Amino acid sequence: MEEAERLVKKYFEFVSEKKFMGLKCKKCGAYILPPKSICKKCGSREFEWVEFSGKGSLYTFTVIHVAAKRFLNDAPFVVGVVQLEEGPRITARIVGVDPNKPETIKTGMPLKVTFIESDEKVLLAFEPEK
Amino acid sequence: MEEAERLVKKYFEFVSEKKFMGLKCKKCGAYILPPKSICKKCGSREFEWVEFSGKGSLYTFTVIHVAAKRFLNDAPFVVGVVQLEEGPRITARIVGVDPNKPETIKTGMPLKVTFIESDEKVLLAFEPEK
Amino acid sequence: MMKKVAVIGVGLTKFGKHPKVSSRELFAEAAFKAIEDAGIDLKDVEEAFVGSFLPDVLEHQGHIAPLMLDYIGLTGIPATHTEGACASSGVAVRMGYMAIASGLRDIVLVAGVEKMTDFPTSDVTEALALASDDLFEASEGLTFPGVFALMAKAHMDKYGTTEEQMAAVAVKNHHNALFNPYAQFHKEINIETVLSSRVIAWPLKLFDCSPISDGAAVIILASEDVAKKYTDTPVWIVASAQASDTMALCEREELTTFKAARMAAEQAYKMAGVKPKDIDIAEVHDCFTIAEIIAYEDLGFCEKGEGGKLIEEGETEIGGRIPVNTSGGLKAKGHPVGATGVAQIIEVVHQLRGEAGKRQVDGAEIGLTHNVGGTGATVTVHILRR
Amino acid sequence: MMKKVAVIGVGLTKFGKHPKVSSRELFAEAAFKAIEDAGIDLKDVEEAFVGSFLPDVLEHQGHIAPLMLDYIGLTGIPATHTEGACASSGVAVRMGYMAIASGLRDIVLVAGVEKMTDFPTSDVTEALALASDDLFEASEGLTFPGVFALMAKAHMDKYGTTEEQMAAVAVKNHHNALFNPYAQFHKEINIETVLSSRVIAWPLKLFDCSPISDGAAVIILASEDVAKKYTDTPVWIVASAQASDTMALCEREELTTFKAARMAAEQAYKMAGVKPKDIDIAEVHDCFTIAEIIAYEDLGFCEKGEGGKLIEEGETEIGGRIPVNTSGGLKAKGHPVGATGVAQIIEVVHQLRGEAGKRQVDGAEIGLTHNVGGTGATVTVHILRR
Ligand SMILES: [Zn+2]
Ligand SMILES: [Zn+2]
Repeated sequence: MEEAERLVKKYFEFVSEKKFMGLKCKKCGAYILPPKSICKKCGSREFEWVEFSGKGSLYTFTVIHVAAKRFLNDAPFVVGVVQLEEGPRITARIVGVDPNKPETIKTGMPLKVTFIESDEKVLLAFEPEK
Repeated sequence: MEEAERLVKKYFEFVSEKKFMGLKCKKCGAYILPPKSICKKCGSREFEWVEFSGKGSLYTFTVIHVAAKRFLNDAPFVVGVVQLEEGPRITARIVGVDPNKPETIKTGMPLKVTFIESDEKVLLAFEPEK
Repeated sequence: MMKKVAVIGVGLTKFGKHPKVSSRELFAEAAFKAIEDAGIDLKDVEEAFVGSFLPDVLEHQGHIAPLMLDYIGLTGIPATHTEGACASSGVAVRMGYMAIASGLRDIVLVAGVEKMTDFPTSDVTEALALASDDLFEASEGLTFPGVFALMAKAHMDKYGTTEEQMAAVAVKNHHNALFNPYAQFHKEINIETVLSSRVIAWPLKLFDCSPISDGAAVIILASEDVAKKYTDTPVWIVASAQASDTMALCEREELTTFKAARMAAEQAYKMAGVKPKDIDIAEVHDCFTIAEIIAYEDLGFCEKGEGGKLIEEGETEIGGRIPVNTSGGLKAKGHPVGATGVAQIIEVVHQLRGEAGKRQVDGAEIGLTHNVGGTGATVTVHILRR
Repeated sequence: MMKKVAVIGVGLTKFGKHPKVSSRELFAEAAFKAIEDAGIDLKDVEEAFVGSFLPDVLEHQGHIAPLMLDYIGLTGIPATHTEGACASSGVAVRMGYMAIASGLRDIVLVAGVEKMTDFPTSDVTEALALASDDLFEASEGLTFPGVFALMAKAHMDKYGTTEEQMAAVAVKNHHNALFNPYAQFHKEINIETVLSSRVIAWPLKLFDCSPISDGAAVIILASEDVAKKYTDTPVWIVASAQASDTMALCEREELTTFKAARMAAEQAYKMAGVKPKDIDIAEVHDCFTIAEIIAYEDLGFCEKGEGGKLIEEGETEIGGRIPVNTSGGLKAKGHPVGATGVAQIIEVVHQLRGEAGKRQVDGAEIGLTHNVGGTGATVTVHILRR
C-alpha cells in the first residue's frame, strides 16, 4: 500500500524522461491526470500507468507577462489548460504560438504534447498539431 | 493613535544608531522591553522612549553551534537572556566571553550593553562589565 | 440548538503601504479599535482566531496567533492561526462563529492580517503562487493572476463577456473607494484607464488586479446575552458557510464558475432562510475583475453568464438593485490577503449600522460577504442582519 | 451540554525520510488507513482540519487543506488548515473536537502532516526559527534548539538538573521506539551516546534533539451515536484544552516551566474530572530532552524541579509508575512537526485499545497528550479514556 501512494514522484520521473504518462483505473477504466490517490469516478485505488496519446485541444489559456521569480526569463509565455483525448485536462505551457498576439491563439485548436526545458527542469508543453 | 503603534520600527532605528532605548509607561512608570503596544502592568497605552542604562546580569544563555543560514559565519556564538537593571529582560548576543568554554560563562555575571554588526545589521549585544 | 452570534465591535487599519510597520503593529491598531468599539475590556476576550496567509514566507514569522495576541498584552487564552490562502480570515470568522454558536465561548476576537509591501513584486508574485497547485500548475509558470485569466478567457468564450465589462468592475470599485477613508486608492478611473494599462496575465491588465497591500481587520463576536449587555446595535451573523474544491484548475468540471462558492452560498442562504433577492448589499471577492462578475452569478444575483450585463447596466452600483463592494472591494480598498475576509464583514457591519457615510446604502438590512481562497479551493460565505 | 467525542479510526505513515514523496501523498496514506480503520466511507466525512507548520516555506505549497483532501478525492466539505508551529495538529484536534462537541458535525477528519527531509539542514534550521520571535530573538541568532537550551540552562541552575538526566530521556525513548514499527529510529543508545554527540546549542547535543522527519497522521472523530454504530472500542476524548503564552522567552516570568502547558493541563484535568495520578500513560512533547523533564513537572507527574529525578528513577519507563512516550516520543519516533499532535493521539489510542504490541502498558485506561508549539506560545493538552 505504501508504494501505491508514490504516484507524483513517478509522474515527474516520466516527464523528466519526456514521456507523457497517466493513470488508468483498473476497475472502471477511467483515465486520471494529474495523478490522484483515488479514482474519483468509482473510488478504486488500483491503477496502471499508461502512455497518453498526447493529443488534445486548447480549452483555455493565458499569456503570463509578469512571471514568478524562477520564470522571469521565460516571460511572456503562454500557459493553457489542455483537453486531452483520453478525458482529463492538464495545465501546461503552450509553445509554437505567438505570446504577443493572443488573438491568433484559438481555444479549441488541436494540440500535441512536447517537452521544454525551463528552470533547469523538463516541463510538459503542447504545440499546435500541424 | 496610528502613530502610537509604530514602536517596533522606532526601536530598531535606535538600535541601528547604537542607542539602547526602551519604553516607560506614563501611567505606572513600568519599563517595557521588547516594545509592546500596551503596559502589561496597568493596561495603559501611553509611553515615552527612555534610554536604558545598559546594565544588567546574565539570566541564562546558550552557545549556538548549528546556526540558521544567515548566521552560519558567526557560529559558535553565545545568545543570552539578560536581566536589565530597569526590570525587563532582553535576549541578545553575549560577546567578550569564550563560546568554546561555556563552563567559564556564569549566569548572574554583570553585563553592559554593546552593539555588534552581523548579517549586515547592527545587533544588540552585551559584554562582561569590567 | 446553535446559539445566536453577534458582531459587537469592529476595527480596521487603513489598507495600503505601511513601510516597515510589522504585522503585529497593524494587528494591534485594528484590535484596540475593535475592543474600544465593542466597549469590552481586553480581559473579556476568551479565545482568538487569526487569519493570515504568508507571514512566514513574506515577513519571516510563523506561529503568529499567540505572537499577535501577546503584542496587545493578551496571553493565556487559546489563539489559533487559520490559513486558507486569500480566505484565511473568512475561515477564521467561521471558527469564531462556531466557538460561540456552540455555547463554548461568549466573547471571541477574530482577526485578519497581512504584511506584503516591503518585498519585491517578483517575490510577492512567487509567494502568491503558493496558493495554486505547486506541482502541477505553478511549476508550469502559472501565476495567481494567470489562474483568473484562464477563467476570464473561458468566461469570454462561453458567454461573450468583454474586457470592457471587466473594466467596469474596476471603475465602479474605484469610485466607491473615494468615500472609504480606509481604502488604499482614492482615485477615480475610467474604462480606458483599465484597457490601456499594461498586461499582467492576458486578458487581465494591471487595473483588473487588486493591489499588493498591508492591513489588519479585527472583529469582536459575542453570544446573544453578552451582546445585549454591550450594544443596542448588534449585527447578527445569521449564516456561516465554507466549502472546498480542487486546487488545480485543470481538474474542475467548469472554469466559468466557482463550485465551492455555489455550495457555500447555497448553504448560507438555507441557514439564514433568505434568498439572493433579499440581499441588500454584498462584499464579494474581486481579487481580479472577472472574479466579481463570476461572484454575481455564483451568488445568484443574476443568471449564469449574465454577470457582464449586470455590471454594464449599473445594477451593482450604490443606488442600483444590489450594490456590490461599496467599500471599494479588494480592487480599490486594497487586498492584504489574510485581512480581507474580516474586512468584508466590517464593511457590511458599517452599512447595517448606517455608519457608512457617503457610501451608505439606505435601509440596508441584510448583507453578504463572499471570500475566495486562492484558486477557489476554499470559499466562505457569511450573511449578516441588523 | 457539549456532546461526547470519540476517536473511531487512526492512520499513520512511518515517520522518517521519504525522499521526494510529497506531503499530499503522505497524507493520503495515513488518511486511507484511518478511514479503513474507522470502517466509514470517504463520503461520510463532513469536515476536515489539517495541521501543518511550514508547507509553504519548505515544500513551496500553501492552502494545503483543500489540496490534501482533493488528493484523496474528497472535495466540497470545509477543509481548514491550522498552524500553531509544532502544535499545529494539536490545535487541529481541538477544532475537530469542537465541531463535534458542538453538535454541528458527526464525523470529522483531523490530520497532521509535514514534509521536511528533502531540504538542507541550514534551510530547515532557518525555517524552524520562524517559530520564535523573529524580530527580537531569531534576529539575534537564537535558533529553535537554542530556545530549549536557554531553558535547560535555567533548569540546571535552579534545580540542579544534569546533562545525564536529560540524556536518560533520549535513552528511554530510543528504547521504546524499538517496539514501534512507525518509528524513525530502531536503535538502542546509552547515556554516553548522548553526552558524546556533537553540540547543537549548548548544553544540548545532537542526541538531545528530535530529528528532522517526514510523516503524516490522521484520526477520524465521531459523535457518540455515530461512534457506536462503527466500533465497539471507541476511545473518548474527555478533555481538549489549549492555552497561549508570550512568544519571546525574555518576556516569560520563568524559564523553567511552560505556563501555557500548566494552564492547558489544569483546564484539561478539570474538564475530564481526573487528577495527574489517574493518568496511566502520556505522550509528551520531547522535541528536546529537557522538554520532557519540564513536561513531567508541568503536567503534575512530579513536583517542580523533580523532573530529573523522575526519569533517573525509571518512573516514566514502560513498567514504571507513569510511562511516558511509549511510542518513542518525538526523539525516536520522529518529529514531522505538523504531524506530531495527531500522532500523539494515535499512540494513546493504540495503548487504550490494547494494540500497542511489545510496548503495551497493561490495563491502560486513561491517557494524556501534551503538544508544545514553538517556544511554548501554544500548548494543547488532550485526555483520552477507553
Ligand atoms: Zn475508476
Ligand atoms: Zn503601566
